[in-house]
Amino acid sequence: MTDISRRVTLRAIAICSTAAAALLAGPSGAQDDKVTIGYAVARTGPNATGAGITTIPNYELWVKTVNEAGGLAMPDGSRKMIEVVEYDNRSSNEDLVRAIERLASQDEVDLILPPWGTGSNLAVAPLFARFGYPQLAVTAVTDKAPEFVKRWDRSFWLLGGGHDYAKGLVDVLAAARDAGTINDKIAAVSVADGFGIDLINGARPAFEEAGFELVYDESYPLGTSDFAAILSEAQASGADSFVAFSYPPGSFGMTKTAQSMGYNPKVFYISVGGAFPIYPGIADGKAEGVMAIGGVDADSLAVQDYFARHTEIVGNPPDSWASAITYASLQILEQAVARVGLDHEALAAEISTGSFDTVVGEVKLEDNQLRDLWWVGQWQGGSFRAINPADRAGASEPMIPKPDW
Amino acid sequence: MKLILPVLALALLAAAPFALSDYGLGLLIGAVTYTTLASSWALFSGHTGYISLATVAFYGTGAYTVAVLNEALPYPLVLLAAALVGATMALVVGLSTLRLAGVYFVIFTFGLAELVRQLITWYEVNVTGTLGRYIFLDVTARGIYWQMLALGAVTIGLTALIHRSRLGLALRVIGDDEVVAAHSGIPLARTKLVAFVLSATILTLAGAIASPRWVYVEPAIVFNPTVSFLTVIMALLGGANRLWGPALGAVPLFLAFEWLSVKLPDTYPIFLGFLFIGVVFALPDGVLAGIERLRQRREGAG
Amino acid sequence: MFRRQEKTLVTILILGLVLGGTYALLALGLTLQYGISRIMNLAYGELTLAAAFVLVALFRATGLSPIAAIVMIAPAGYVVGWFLYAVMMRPLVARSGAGGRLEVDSILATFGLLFLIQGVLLVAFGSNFTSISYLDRGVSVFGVPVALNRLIAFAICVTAGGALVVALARTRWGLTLRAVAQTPGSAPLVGIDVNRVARQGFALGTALAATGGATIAMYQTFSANDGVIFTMKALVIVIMGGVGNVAGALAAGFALGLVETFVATAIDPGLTLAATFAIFLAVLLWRPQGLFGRG
Amino acid sequence: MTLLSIDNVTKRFGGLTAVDAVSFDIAEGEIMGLLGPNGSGKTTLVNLVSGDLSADGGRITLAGTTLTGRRPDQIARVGVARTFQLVRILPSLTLTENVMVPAVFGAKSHWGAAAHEVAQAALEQVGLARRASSNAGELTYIDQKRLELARALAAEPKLLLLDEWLAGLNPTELGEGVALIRSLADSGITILMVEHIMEAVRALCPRVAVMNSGRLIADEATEVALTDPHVIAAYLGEGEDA
Repeated sequence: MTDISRRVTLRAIAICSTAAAALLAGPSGAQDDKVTIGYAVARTGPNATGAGITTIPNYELWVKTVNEAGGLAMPDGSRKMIEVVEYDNRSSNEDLVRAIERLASQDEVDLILPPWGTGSNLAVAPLFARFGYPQLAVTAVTDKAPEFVKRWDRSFWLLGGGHDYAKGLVDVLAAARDAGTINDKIAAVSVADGFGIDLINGARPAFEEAGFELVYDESYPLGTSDFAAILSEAQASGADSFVAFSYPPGSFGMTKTAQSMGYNPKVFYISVGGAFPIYPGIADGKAEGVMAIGGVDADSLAVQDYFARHTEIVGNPPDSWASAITYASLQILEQAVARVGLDHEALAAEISTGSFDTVVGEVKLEDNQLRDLWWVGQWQGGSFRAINPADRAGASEPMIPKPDW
Repeated sequence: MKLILPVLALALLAAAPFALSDYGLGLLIGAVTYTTLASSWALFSGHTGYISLATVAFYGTGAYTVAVLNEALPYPLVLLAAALVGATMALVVGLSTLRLAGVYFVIFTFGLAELVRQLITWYEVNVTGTLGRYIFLDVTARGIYWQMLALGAVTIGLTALIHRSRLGLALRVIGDDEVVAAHSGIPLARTKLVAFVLSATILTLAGAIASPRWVYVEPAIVFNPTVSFLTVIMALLGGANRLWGPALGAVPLFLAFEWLSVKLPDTYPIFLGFLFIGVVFALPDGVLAGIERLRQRREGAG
Repeated sequence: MFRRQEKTLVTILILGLVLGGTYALLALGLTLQYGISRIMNLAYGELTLAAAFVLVALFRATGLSPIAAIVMIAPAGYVVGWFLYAVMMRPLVARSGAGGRLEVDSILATFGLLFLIQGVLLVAFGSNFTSISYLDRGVSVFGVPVALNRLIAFAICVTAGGALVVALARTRWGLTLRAVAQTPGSAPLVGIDVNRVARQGFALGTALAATGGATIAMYQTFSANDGVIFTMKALVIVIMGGVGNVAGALAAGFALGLVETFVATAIDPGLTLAATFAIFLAVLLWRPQGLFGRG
Repeated sequence: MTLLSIDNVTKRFGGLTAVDAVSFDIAEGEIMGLLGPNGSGKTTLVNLVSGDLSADGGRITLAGTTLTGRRPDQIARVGVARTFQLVRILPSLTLTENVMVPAVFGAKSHWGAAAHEVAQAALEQVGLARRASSNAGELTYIDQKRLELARALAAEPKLLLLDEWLAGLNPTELGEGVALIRSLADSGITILMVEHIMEAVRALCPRVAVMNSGRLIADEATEVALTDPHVIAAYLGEGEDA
């Protein structure tokens, strides 16, 4: 290296380290009259869509609601206003991990809310555990929740596992088949990522056990935008039921393609996205009878009230699967804080053992998991209603066959 | 004398975690990771001018190797396996592609990253039947940092050695004119291949070292094309054909990213876009060359 | 697999061609930009998306028919491309000289542009999935049901692409463009203003990107994060067709549509993208000048 | 003793036969001109010798070593150096580095001080030693040509291929150039030079080979060749083809 370039290098290093020092001196710590709550969500990148529909609006809605009521109630009856520290994780786990470290060690926030997505929640779980924060993971569908609870005892998994949803769907279809409404052939497609694979792996044995024949069973890569070929194969397969373990772009694309090619299976099931408020618009107003993952008790007053407030404050209705659970998770947190305060250990213990009154009803976690969930829902009369578990209070009757598009 | 400063800096950096918060450490890990990526990228591309967008193909493969093997093998062997996988992959890719030049090479490497991702996805879905994999290793953030720091130091040291070696000269000649290089007795294919494999092995190792921080790994997470783009931008920003150029591009840019995403979470891509365009226009040969030019001009005027 | 062989073959052909039409249209613009203006435009997909969003916004706000909107969006794309070239690309071209410099610079600058446009789209339209319902009903083509909006998109592609091929082959203007594309160095010797032609090429490419984006908005769901997918597909096709080769891009676009449909139908939908890239890489290695290039 | 032997060499581009069954030998220490109108295949033949192109038929040997089928870098290490019709320098390297390259990667594989010495000597030979540490990109055209020659010399070649190295020089420079080449020939290097400037050919080459449309039409003493009716016809015909 020449002499000049060495001096240049040194100076540049000096400038950089000054900049780094300035950057490290972040905002000052929490004050006593406030509760700081941090989250690192995907504002940009591939996860932004999911976070923007299910996670971020609920965080904002909840903070606004709590602050309008005078703040977060404490065990002593006082109220503290919530101050939010928010970062964009750019849909990258590396950035997400750093942001959580920042929230915990730099900003020293009182509580941290989890990010959107299974992979994201797993990536931050060790950090939540290390810093001691309770993690109320909602948007993470995983069959390994019991294992994770053992590994990270302050983690809570509120959305069930792939097998649960797959079994729920098989229940619905088996009942219809037994009633003679549909034949015993099923055409299934799944998106090739952790979620789709989990669901199809859960569904295959369940279908077989219930006496169904999977006449079409293929996976497609994330990012597929053209479904004409797949649906045309499914249509030709002779199955009465079309099942897609899919993500929003795929769920929407398949709906539109099925409509335009006049593919009218008696059961049309899609996964993530089917319960989104924009779905009826995507389906050109013909969503009636479409089944999808999740669901809400549409007749419950609490749910209706939640939908109305969400619509009023966020500007659009919530999705009918994970949104209400997300909001419920925040209510769990709120009520636990009101009972035991901000001490993380006590808080985790309370969340684990207490019972809470939320928009989805009375909630009590089993083994740190929410098991009282809706597995299958269906668009009926303009709202997305839960149809399975059929024996749970609030379940609607499935409508099979689905009316033609 | 020349060695004292870098060694001192390295010692200081190695001791830094004891004085820093977890977030400070996280920042250091990010900065060191990107310094390593940009430096090892520049090891091949800096002098030859072959812009490779396959960074994430190797980086992700490293992470995936760890995800597959972390329960089967002891950690050092996992790293070794990752290095071997990376080197083998680079050898195969290099043998078949290094005769492509210019934009064809750029696009090929871009496509390669996608192909690797699709093939791994397909394999996992159809053969193993699981897609997401877990990395439960007892590696702390500090452990990751020290490993990455060591890898970064090795990369820069190796680059310094190469700059002074026949290989370095050969790479520079290839970057200027391959025809002249060949007619001067430089075996083009072998030279490029050696540098490419070296660079790719380091990239793969970097991915392997970084992966325990993610815990959960799936192709969509580890083969994120942004990593490839960022690496290129950082190396070029600092000056890809200089020893400290990639580091000097990676550190400020990484911090700028972090700062922007904190201060302007909604609009930061817009500012970032302006930043890139600004860099291309204002510092065409990288920061180091830009500062030198400025200095020369001032000395010329004074 | 072979019990419905004949029907399957027809299905693959029809669906593949319709899909390929969109691909071809997208690739045309990129091949013009790279072939004539020497700009490797990584922000191409974002420009495409911007047009798609504009179409949706127009459709929702005013109920304007998408076909009428395309007639407005295409020239708007031309103007945007013209300015982009004049303001951003021209200085890079001017300082690059003959070396490989411009390739690197254009990749970097358009990468910045990618972020910029994506950021603007995110701020303006959010990150939600967007789509409109327009002529969503099916039409039977040789017994294969195809969405009407896709057929229209196909028709637009064939018309725009065909007109461009004819114009390039038959007109003086086309001859000039081709001359610059093939030998940028010697074009000035025969009195061609390379800068002007390059600007036209870039603007025309942007207009095609806009048209492509607008047609995509007619039938596909998209979000502000999808740009890179479009760029990638277009790149693959451009390379397969031979850089700067308009007819090649059209042919490769259709070929890719057919291949994807064939793999998805007859082999495994999971391998569709892998097949795309494998073919693309094979073409690069075997015939870097493109399947339809000379030499 | 024969150094370079070109035996029945053929190169086709698509339907065009650029070099058509050409054969001739060059003796060690000889300086030979290669003439012919534009497009007659001279540069293609040089490219075949240096390995830039591979022959479709025939055999080229250097002192008994077969060159056909080898890569340019292998041929360079056997002892063939060349200049290019359109001058090619390494613009981002210094003059010394430019010239060092073949010394380092050529037959002798010099490194360190030895490589510097060879480079310095070559630069002195062409008169560029004063500017050894400046960047090659800053040189004027004639100096670039000098640099290219110095680079070829630093390879310490057995055979030097000059492809219109004298083209584009003014009369003074041409005189210097001719003297420079003569001094090289005197030092024992065998030279094959493609050249259009007859004055230089007359001054330097006792013997020339003449090509037209890919074929060898003459291989004889320079004075004889330049009055050969075939050769004259080939050159006159050029006006119609071009």
